[in-house]
Formats: sequence, structure tokens, C-alpha cells
Amino acid sequence: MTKALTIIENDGKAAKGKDPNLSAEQLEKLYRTMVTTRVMDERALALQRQGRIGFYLMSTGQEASHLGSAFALQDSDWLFPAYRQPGILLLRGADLDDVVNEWFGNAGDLCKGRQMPVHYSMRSINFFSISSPIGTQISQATGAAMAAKIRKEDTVFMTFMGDGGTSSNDFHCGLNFAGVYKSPVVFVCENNQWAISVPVEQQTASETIAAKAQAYGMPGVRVDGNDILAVYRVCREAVERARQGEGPTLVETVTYRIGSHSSSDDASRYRDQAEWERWKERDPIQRFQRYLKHKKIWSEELEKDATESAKESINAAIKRAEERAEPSIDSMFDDVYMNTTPQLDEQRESLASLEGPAEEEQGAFPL
Amino acid sequence: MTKALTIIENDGKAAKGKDPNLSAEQLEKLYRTMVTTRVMDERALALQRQGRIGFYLMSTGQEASHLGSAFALQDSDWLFPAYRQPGILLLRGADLDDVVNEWFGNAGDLCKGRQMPVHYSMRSINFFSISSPIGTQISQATGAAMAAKIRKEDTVFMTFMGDGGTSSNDFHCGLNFAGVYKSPVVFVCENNQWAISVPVEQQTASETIAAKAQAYGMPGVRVDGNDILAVYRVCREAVERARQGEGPTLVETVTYRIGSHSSSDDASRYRDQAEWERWKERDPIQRFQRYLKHKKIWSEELEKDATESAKESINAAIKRAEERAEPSIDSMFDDVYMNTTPQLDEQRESLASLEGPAEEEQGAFPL
Amino acid sequence: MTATDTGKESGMKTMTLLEALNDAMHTEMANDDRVVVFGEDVGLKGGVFGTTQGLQEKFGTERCFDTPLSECGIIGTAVGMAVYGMRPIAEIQFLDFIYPAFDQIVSEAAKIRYRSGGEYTCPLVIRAPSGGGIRGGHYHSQSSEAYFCHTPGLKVVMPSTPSDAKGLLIASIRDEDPVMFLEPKKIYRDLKVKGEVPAGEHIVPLGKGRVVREGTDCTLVAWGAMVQVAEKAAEQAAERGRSIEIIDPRTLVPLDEPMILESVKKTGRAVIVCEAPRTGSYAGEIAAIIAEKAIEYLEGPVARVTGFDTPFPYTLENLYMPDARRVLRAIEHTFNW
Amino acid sequence: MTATDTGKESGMKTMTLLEALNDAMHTEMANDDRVVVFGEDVGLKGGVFGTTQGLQEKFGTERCFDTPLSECGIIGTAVGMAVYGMRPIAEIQFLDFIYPAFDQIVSEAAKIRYRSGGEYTCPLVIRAPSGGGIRGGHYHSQSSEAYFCHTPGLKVVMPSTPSDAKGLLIASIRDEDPVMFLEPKKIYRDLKVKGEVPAGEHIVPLGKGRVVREGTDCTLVAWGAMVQVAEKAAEQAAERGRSIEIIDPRTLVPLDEPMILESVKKTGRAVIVCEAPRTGSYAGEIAAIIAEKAIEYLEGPVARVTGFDTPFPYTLENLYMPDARRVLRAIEHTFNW
Ligand SMILES: Cc1ncc(C[n+]2csc(CCOP(=O)(O)OP(=O)(O)O)c2C)c(N)n1
Ligand SMILES: Cc1ncc(C[n+]2csc(CCOP(=O)(O)OP(=O)(O)O)c2C)c(N)n1
Ligand SMILES: [Mg+2]
Ligand SMILES: [Mg+2]
Repeated sequence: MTKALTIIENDGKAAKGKDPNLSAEQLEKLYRTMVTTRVMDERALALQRQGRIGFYLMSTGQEASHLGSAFALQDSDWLFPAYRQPGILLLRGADLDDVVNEWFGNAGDLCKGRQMPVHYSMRSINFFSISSPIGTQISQATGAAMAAKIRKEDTVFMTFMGDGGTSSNDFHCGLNFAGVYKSPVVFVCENNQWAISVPVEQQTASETIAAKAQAYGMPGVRVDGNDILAVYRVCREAVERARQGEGPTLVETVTYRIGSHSSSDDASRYRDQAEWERWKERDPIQRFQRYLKHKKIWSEELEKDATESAKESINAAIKRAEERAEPSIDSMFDDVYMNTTPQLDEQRESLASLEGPAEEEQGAFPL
Repeated sequence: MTKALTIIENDGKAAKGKDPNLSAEQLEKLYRTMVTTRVMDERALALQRQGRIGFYLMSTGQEASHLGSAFALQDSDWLFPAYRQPGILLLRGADLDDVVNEWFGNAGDLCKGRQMPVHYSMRSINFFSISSPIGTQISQATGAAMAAKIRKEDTVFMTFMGDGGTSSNDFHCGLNFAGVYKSPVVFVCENNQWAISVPVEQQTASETIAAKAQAYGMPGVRVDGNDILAVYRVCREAVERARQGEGPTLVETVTYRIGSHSSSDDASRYRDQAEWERWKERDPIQRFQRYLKHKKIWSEELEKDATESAKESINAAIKRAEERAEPSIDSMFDDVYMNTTPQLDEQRESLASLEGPAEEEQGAFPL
Repeated sequence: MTATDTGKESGMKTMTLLEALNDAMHTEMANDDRVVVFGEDVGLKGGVFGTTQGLQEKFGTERCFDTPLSECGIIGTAVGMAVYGMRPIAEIQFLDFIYPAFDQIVSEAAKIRYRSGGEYTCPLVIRAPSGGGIRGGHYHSQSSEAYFCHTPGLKVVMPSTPSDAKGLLIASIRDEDPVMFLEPKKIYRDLKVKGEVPAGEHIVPLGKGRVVREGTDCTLVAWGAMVQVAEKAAEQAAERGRSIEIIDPRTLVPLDEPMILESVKKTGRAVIVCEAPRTGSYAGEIAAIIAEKAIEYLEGPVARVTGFDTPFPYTLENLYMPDARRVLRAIEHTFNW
Repeated sequence: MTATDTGKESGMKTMTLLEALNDAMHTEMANDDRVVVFGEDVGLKGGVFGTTQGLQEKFGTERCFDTPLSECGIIGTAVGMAVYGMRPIAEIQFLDFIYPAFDQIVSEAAKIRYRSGGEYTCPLVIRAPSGGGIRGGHYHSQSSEAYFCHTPGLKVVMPSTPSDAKGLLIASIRDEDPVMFLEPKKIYRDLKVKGEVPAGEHIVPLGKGRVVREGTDCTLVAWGAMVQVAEKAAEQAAERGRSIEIIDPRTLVPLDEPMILESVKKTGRAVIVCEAPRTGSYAGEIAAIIAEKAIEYLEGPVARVTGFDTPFPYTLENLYMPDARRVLRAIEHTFNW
């Protein structure tokens, strides 16, 4: 089995000759974003537990994996995310209100309350609309990359998937097309060892996920997904290859889903506590902290400031979000097409003219 | 790139230590089946050209590839074929009437005139019903193999696909499931270099088709597909592995589609004559003939007898088939379900009570 | 959850719809070792809704197992198993996620018997939670039965009570053809729906509807979670002096046309209630049958109460789904139009 | 085949339906460099039917190219391109082979605008030859428009004349939303259908039907290759003294309901003709709309003439497909029932 690239060693030093030498400013930005992502996940899960939002899905333990990758891009590059990369929104400077309103599906939600929590869409930062069906973004990213190549632009595309996502139809055709057309796209598989209750060994008999790249004539790279510098370095190279016209890369970030699959799941029913503890020790934020300490960038004040300011701004956004109304009833009929249709108009009017209160009975979301 | 295994050398000798040492009887059977397959293809194409059947699809040039593979099976093993392995029907002793009636879609057709020519189904010889959609048989073969394993039977399953078929959704999930469950199945990809007008280099950027096996944790083997002994040997090993519980194998037979894609296609519009000639020289029947000559099995009489008796029996079957009626109108409503439904009964009666002749206008089949 | 091990038990048990489904699978797996259950997370986890709980424990990992994340693979392998002689029950985690397998369902499972002239068959059950009502938003709420109803070779079943759930699922498992078994997830654990279920072997034949409520003035046709809504509306209509008959077809294909037509001929009015988007929904098929075969009995328009022609929303789910208000208005419309 | 290079030409040319489609693509590729055409065998070979002939030669391999054999990949990448700002035209070789891409169509293309609150859009045309009539048997003959009609977010178009073919295809390419453009392959080269087509820019707006023939006694609704069949039946009915009106909706979604309803209100009778299997076909939707909105005008049952509820046969194709005999009988039925 290919060994995964690691850079940050136990003592916090970078492996010789491997440090990507990011500036102090960059490093601090990454660190703060990791912390904010973690804080956001914790706050959101708490909101869900309190019944204030309907659902949540955490990225805890995978902050290095998704932030290190996305950091290798330019702002003009496009992202086709799965649902477990919320940190990228923060990294790209999304307005927290836009993030939090989505959880509530309120009138301020950019998605107008149409999708479950965490299915963000943010055009302003080239972050494509997240879909629930596993894998569909993969071939779409390839298609967008084909388009950029046809137009002779130098935009690079990055798409994310889980280990489960590698079994999808779109993984196969998305990577195959990218190989054939040498499209400027980087496929990042966050191998967090689990697809809900199915371990990666039951997902595929392939020795690694990275090994699957060969089937599509592209390089496959395996990297320690809890080591943000290693992830960054590998993705940086992949992004450069893509931008130079050398085609796609499959990156496997070896990481772990520290939380349950989502707010509806209880992983203790199917997962081994010892395994969890082993991975817990490799926490990506603490790992990065050791490096920053060694670099004299980390301090208790920094940590405290990062954590506190994250909490504050998120709490403030939550407060504002909770005060907002639901989307208007009329809005339910918008955006099916650019223009409405006679049928939609008729249905909109029929609903509007209905008397009495709507019913309020619902089952529970299980997943 | 992995070199493909070859056994029959230019002078007709077997490469040292590689001869599978089939008996004279076995060798003659293979030879006669190759010849009959070729003759059948020629006769059927002529019928199509004369407008006596609606469509045909030849296997010329791929006789070694599909016969060598299937010969590695026991009769009790199951086949999930694509549409370019007609020789297997003959190898397994199918009744020629059953084959030829299918071309005509007449009342004697086992498929009752429901599918286009060459979409055989022959339960009596464990030959599964051929489907037009590319690739669907692949995951089905895996499923049947999973079933046999659950039942602790030692049946082995072999499924075929073209190079184009490797891009299908079912290739991906079929091989992935087989890898995960270690199912007793052999995947034979007849890489004939073309998917209609699309060359294999535009089908995938993978160096070989065999290389795709790694993505599923199974062995991938590349073999000279015009060398029937090499194909047999490689498949024999794969079948044995499967039967021993060691799991699936992907076999790539490197061969060439000598004819156009089908009776509707004209390959000269997109294919290089020189390429065609190169491959024409590697004709699998002549290649095998050289080996048989060397072994003192082949003679002009054998060839003549094989050819003539093939022609005779096929012509006789054609004659009988042309005399048969169309399937009954009523039969159109059978086999939708095991039992009919009130709706189907109503529709059957409504059609039966219709007066006047049916209309006879049709366009031409292009593919 | 207590399971029934053999077909020999008798008596009734009170169960939720979900428990009844679980019971049906326990019963049939014990009865017939060709029955296997697989899908994503159906093994140790027992399914994301818990429908397959206890099956792996009881019948082992060979007969109840998790699959890789590929609906195409789940159905493709299930088809192969069925063709080879097993009785697979394939679970699709949400009906919304069935489309990667659509080709295997409509091009393969549905057509194998026909295209092979009856040589090969595909006795397969595809189970999938369907419909809205759990705040699942865009992709965990859709009702796409119409796609399958328009596919000759498939049977399409949807229960609305625990007893029917068990009886129809057992009948589907024993059926010789592929069955789409759609489960109204909104009422999986609904205590108002909870009810008596015969223990052991219990079969509700496919193709037969159920008169949920008798009445004389207007016929409501509804299935799955909409039966509840229809009942509520019928009660409210009763307060206004309208006598409403409710038909639950239970099997959408093949449809129990006589039961529906007989009712409409009696009442002279029809309202069809269905969660799916209006255009092209199965409500239209039923309306068309009525307009074709009972037009002379009609005293008003054939009304449809359906989801809207939009994708499924999240926040406004309760407004999207047909409710008693809308059904009641449609009933009134068939009187005053 | 002569192509039109710019929108500036004028005058009429006589073309087959297939030539008109080719002309439309030539026109739009010249007009708008965001338009690209791809699919299996569409490049050098020019498509298995020849619809894309000359495009690669004219516009180069970057704008018209072959793909690997994956409908999922064709549509998945087309969606990505559309989202990114191109105007892809994706060809599916036969509508029967679209199902590997079904998820990308119904879960993605159809829903991207809605689910993203209008942030992202998917202006994509999926072209596919549809229907029977070429002796293509089981898997080269199906008419599955109903699946797409039941998918909010998609538009569904099917022309029946060369002029409409060109005008609707150009309108579809310019549309800001995904369009399923279904081509009646039976009449691709039908000389009876061949007709005048405006050169250069020519647009037939989506959502507007066409009165194919005016009449007063009964309305036939038909689309694609069935328009021919309806016309033949109408002529035969005329011999019997029946005056038949024929409506071709041209766009199935959004449907030109007013045109259909107005006609039925005038004639009092309706027969819907459609190739697809009866149950759940779009004929049912149209019948349901009539039963809902024009019941008081009806003087007879709303009849449907459709394919049967079986998979598509090979040898007996001519009996499977609706023909004038069957339409005529249905017309008579609306008078005498
Ligand atoms: C096509 C499809 N099938 C099933 C699901 C239900 N589902 C949601 S997440 C998930 C597991 C995904 O695992 P993985 O790809 O490894 O991503 P992770 O959750 O670990 O980040 C499943 C099965 C889905 N969303 N889409
Ligand atoms: C899903 C699907 N898409 C498209 C087609 C049309 N088609 C028929 S054969 C073929 C090419 C197949 O190529 P390959 O798999 O290499 O097999 P070969 O014909 O070379 O034996 C295509 C595109 C089809 N039958 N099914
Ligand atoms: Mg995972
Ligand atoms: Mg090929």
C-alpha cells in the first residue's frame, strides 16, 4: 500500500524539505479557519439538539483535509463540494449570515429554504450548490473543467467526495471523462473510513482509494488527511498540474469522521470505541497547533481569540437568523424555471387562496 | 504497459511451457466452432443485405476471444454475455433453429419476436438473455455469483463486455461489488479497439483495460485476444480462482472488430484502412489453423468439412425459419408478468377486435 | 420489536407500520431461505429508519448485509440474484436516491421476463421509503411512484396500514415478478396509524384495493400517507353533511380499476389525492381512467389534490404536501363548480 | 445537406425533419460560441442517424466531440458545463439509453435552479431520438416522455414537422433551463413530413401548441410521429362526415392547456394519441386536465389511444404502435359509447 504523505511530525516539526513554507499570515488564517469550523460545527449540533434547527452534519476531524485542499486554489477557481467541507465557506470569506440562514431555511437563506441544513450554495465565492445524492458533483466538476478548457481559461476545479462516493456512478464517469479530456480538475476523496455505518473495507477491495486513479490514466496521491500542510502540498501540486494543462489528479486524504454521520445517527451502535480514540489523538487542529507552536505562531491568546471570536460571530449570526421570517409562501413557486408558467401561477394562486392554518405534523429525520 | 500473453507463435508452435495441451478432440471442436461462427456471421449479414432479416451484428475477428474464454467454463457455469459472442451458443451445443429463429423473430423464436436480431436468450445452456443497454449484464453477473456463493454452490459466472462497456455504470459497480464480496465471476472485456466510431484511446486514458482491475482489488490480465490458446489459458486460471473461492478476475482480450459495428454501420467512414489490414493479418482462425497444422490436426479436408457442414446446417435452419409464421398477435401481451392483468386482457381484446389490416410503414434502423 | 419466526403463529399484535414491515421480513426470511436482504446500512445498523433491525443478527451476514454506496450495484446484483433463483429484497435508503439504479430497474428488472420470452424471470422486491413529512427537504421527500407505474413489467405497491404493510410485503416477496414496494415514511411510526397485525403468515394479495371508508356522495382515492389526509378531510366533510367514500388502491400497478369505478359510479364524484408533483402524477392516470370509463356517471369535474409542480421544498414542506384543507376544498369543488 | 451559417439569411428551404435539426445546430453554433455538441459518435461519424453531420468539420473538435460510452458522464459533464456558462447540447443516442443518466437529469439538471435559490442555472439541451417505427425492437423504440414530464424543472419538447423541429430546437438552445428535446425518429427522413423551413434564425416559442387541422366534432391531441397518424385518421373520419380538429402541443411541459381546452370546449370530444405504454402515459395527464377543467363540455368519454402496457416488441411493432385504425375507432367511440 502506498504510504500517505505526512509533513507535520509528532514534535511539530515539518519533515525535512517538505514544509510548504506558508507565510505567518497564511498559517494564522488557516488556523483560525480550522478553529471557526470546529466551533461552528459544535454550535450547530447544539442547535439541532435543542430543536432549533432540523438537522446538522459535522466535519469535526476533517478540518485539515478540506481546508488544506481548498487553500491550494485561487479564489477564481471553482469548488464542487460534497456536504462535509463547511470550512471552505469560511476560508473563502463567506458571510456568516449566509451560512447560518441556510441552517434555518429562513427568508434570508440563499437557497430560499429549499434544502436541508448544510446544503449551501454560494455563487459569490464560486462554491457550487451542494446536492444530497452522493457523487453527482464529480462529473459536474469535470464538465465545468472541460468548459474552461474549451474556453482556454485557466480556472481550476476542485471537487470533494467521501470514501462512499467512490462507489458512485459519477465517480467512474467523472474521472474517466477527466482522464480522456485532460480536464483541469482535482478530485479530493476524503477517506474518513466510514460511509454512515459501512467501513471503507466493505466499500471497496482496492488497497487504497488513490489506486483507483490508474483506471483513469491519472496520478493518484495518498496523503495524511489530518496533516494540513501535507494536504495543502499535495493539492497544490495537483492544482498546478491542472493549471498547466497536465490534467486531473485524484487525491485521497486519509482521515476520520470523528462525529456520528449526522445529527440523526449514533455511531456508537456500529463503531469501535478504540478506533475512535486512536483517531481522536490525531486531531488535525492539535497537530497543526504543534507546528504553529514550533513556528512560534501559536499562543494561548491566539487560540482563545480564535475560539472566542468564532463563537461570538456565530452566535450573533444565529441570533439574527432566528429572528428572520420563513420564506414567503409565494416563493415556493419561484425558480422552477427562469420564468413562471401558467400551471405554476395557477397552483400559486390556489395555495394563496386557501383558508385556515396549514397542518403541522411531521415524522423525524433519521439520517 | 503490460504485455499481453501470447501462446501461438508465427510458425504455429506454442510458446515454450505455455501450451494448455488440449486434446485433439477439444482442439477440433474449438476449430469447428470458430469456423461455424464465421460462416454464420457471413450468412446472416448476407440475409440482412437481402432484406430478409432486419439487422445483424458480426463477431468476425473475435472468435478466439469469445470462444477461448467460454471454453474455460464447465457447462453448468453461467454466462452473462454482451451481443458479440454468438460462437458461445454453438460451443454450448445450442440448436441452430433456436439461433436462426431469433434473427427472424418468428413464432419459433425463444424470445417470441420481442428483441432485435442477435439478442439471444437460452436458458437450456445457461446463457442469459442479452440486453441492448451496454453494460447492464456486468453487475447482474456479479449478483448471480453472489447468490451462488451464498448458496455454497461452486458455479462460476462469466460476463462479457466491450471496451466501450468499461465506461458504463455497471462496470464500476459490478466489479466493485465482486471485489468486496469475492464473488466467483470472471469479467471478460473484449477490447476490439472500437465502440462504434469511438477508438479505445478516446474511451479511457487508462494504459490498458486490465489495469482497471486494481481499482477493485482484483487481478487484471491482458491477453492476445486473437490467440485462442492464450485466451483459454488465462480464462482457465481465472475460472479456477473463482471456483476455489479466490474471487473475481478481469481479463482483457486485445482483439479487433474486423467488420463494421453492425449491419447499419459503415466503418470505412471513420476507420483507417491500414489499421484494418494490420489486424486482418492476425486473423484468429488462421492463427489457430497454423497451430493445428503444426499439431497435425488441421487438414484441407477438415477445413472444407467444417465450412461445408456449417453452411449446410445454417442454410437448412434459415429455410425452416423463413417458413415459420410470425408470433401470434395475442403473444404480444404474454410474459409482461407471470399472470396477465385485467388491463392487459382488455388491451389484448381491444387489439384482437380491431378491423382492417395493420399499417406497414417504418423507417430504417441506423445502428 | 418482536419478530415472528414461523408461519405457524396466530393471533394479532399491535404494531407500527415500520414494525409490521420488519415482521414481514422476519417471517419470510424464516420461511424461505432464498430471501436475502441487502442495501446501504441495513446490516448492523438495521437501516437508517430501523426497518431491517434484527435481521442480520438473526439470519447472519450472508442473508442480510451492507453494500457499497451504489444503488446501481444494489439493483444490478439483485437482478442477477433474482434471475439465478433467489428472492432478493433490495433496500434503497430513500426513494430519492433510486435514480442511479433506474436503468437496472426499467431496462432490466422490468423487461427480463418479456424479452427472454419467459425463459428468465426476476422475482425481486425493491423497498424504498417514499414521500414527505419528515422535514427531509429537497432530496429526502419525493414521491416518484409515477415513474415506476409507467414501466410495464413492474408492479407498484404502497401500504397505508401496518396490516397491509405486512401482508403486501409478504405477497410482494412471493410474487414472481419485480415489485416496487414504496413505504410511506411519514407514517412509519405514526401512533395514529399503529394497529393490529396478524402474526405469522399474512398475505394481502396484490391488485386488490381497500375501501377505507364507505360513503355515497364523493369518492376519494388516496394511497400511502395520503390515506390519513383523506380520512381527516372525510371527517370534516361529514360534519358538513357530505358522505365520502375512500378507496386505497394499495397496489398502484396492477390497479384495482373495478373498485374505483364502482365507487365513482355510485358517488358520481371523484377526488384523487397524491403527494407527487401534479403534472404526470399517477393521480392523472386514475382521473383519465374515470374520464374514459365512467364519464356518464360524473356529476362534477374529476379533481386532483397533489404536490405542486416544483421540486420539494424544505421549510414550507407543510404547505407543499396536500392536507385536509386542500382535499376538503376539492371535495366542495366537485359539488360547486 | 446545406447548413445555414448566420441568422441573416432568409427564404425557405425544403428539408427533412433531420436536416432541419442539423440546420438548427449549425445556426446556433455559428451564432453563439457557448454552444457545444457532444455525445457518442456525434463527431466524425455525425451521429448514428446523421443528425450532427458536418458539425465537427465546421466547428472543430472542441465544439463537437465524441464521448466515452457513458450517458451518466455525458449528462453529468453537460450539467457542469451549463452551470459554468456554456450552452451544451448533449446527444443521447437513443432515448432508451438515457437511464444511466437519469439521476443527473432528474436530481441535478432539473433542480439546480430551485435548490440554489436561483444562484445557479442549467441551460442544457438533451437531444434524443424517441419512439418506434424503425424496427428497433425492445430497446430502440421506447417513448418515455412521461418520466420527464413528471419532473418539475425540466421542459419537454417534441416536434412533428421540420419547421417546428428547427424553431423549437433553437428556442430550446436559447432557453435558460434544461430542455428534453425528443426527436420522433420514425419521421426523421419521412418524405411525407419533409417541408419548408425558414433559413437562418427561426424560433418557435416553447409552450405554444399548434392547430394542425381545424374541425368541429372531435379534438385529437397528438405529438411527434403520432401527428401523422392523427392526420390520417382525421382524413378517414372526414370521409365519414366527422370534422376533426388536431392539436399538436409541441411542448409537453409547459403544456399549452388553453389551446387544448378551447378546442375540446368547442368540439365536446377528445381523443389523445400517444405511443407510450398506456398506464401513466402523458395521454393520461391531458385526459385528466380535460376531466378537471372542461367536464361540462364533454359529450363523450375522453379516449386514449396509446401503446400497450407491455415492453416494446420487435416483430409486431406495427401492431403495438397506435395506427389510424385505432384512432378512428376511438373517435367513433366518443360518439357512440
Ligand atoms: C445516491 C445516494 N445514496 C444514498 C445516500 C444516503 N447517504 C447519505 S450520506 C451517505 C454515506 C456517504 O459516505 P461517504 O461518501 O464516505 O461520505 P461521508 O459521509 O463519510 O463524508 C449515504 C449512504 C445518498 N445521499 N445518496
Ligand atoms: C447504454 C447504451 N448506450 C449506447 C448504446 C448504443 N451502442 C450500441 S453498441 C455501442 C458501442 C459498444 O462498444 P463496445 O462496448 O466496445 O462493444 P463492441 O460493439 O465493440 O463489441 C453503442 C454506443 C447502447 N446500446 N447502450
Ligand atoms: Mg466516508
Ligand atoms: Mg469495442
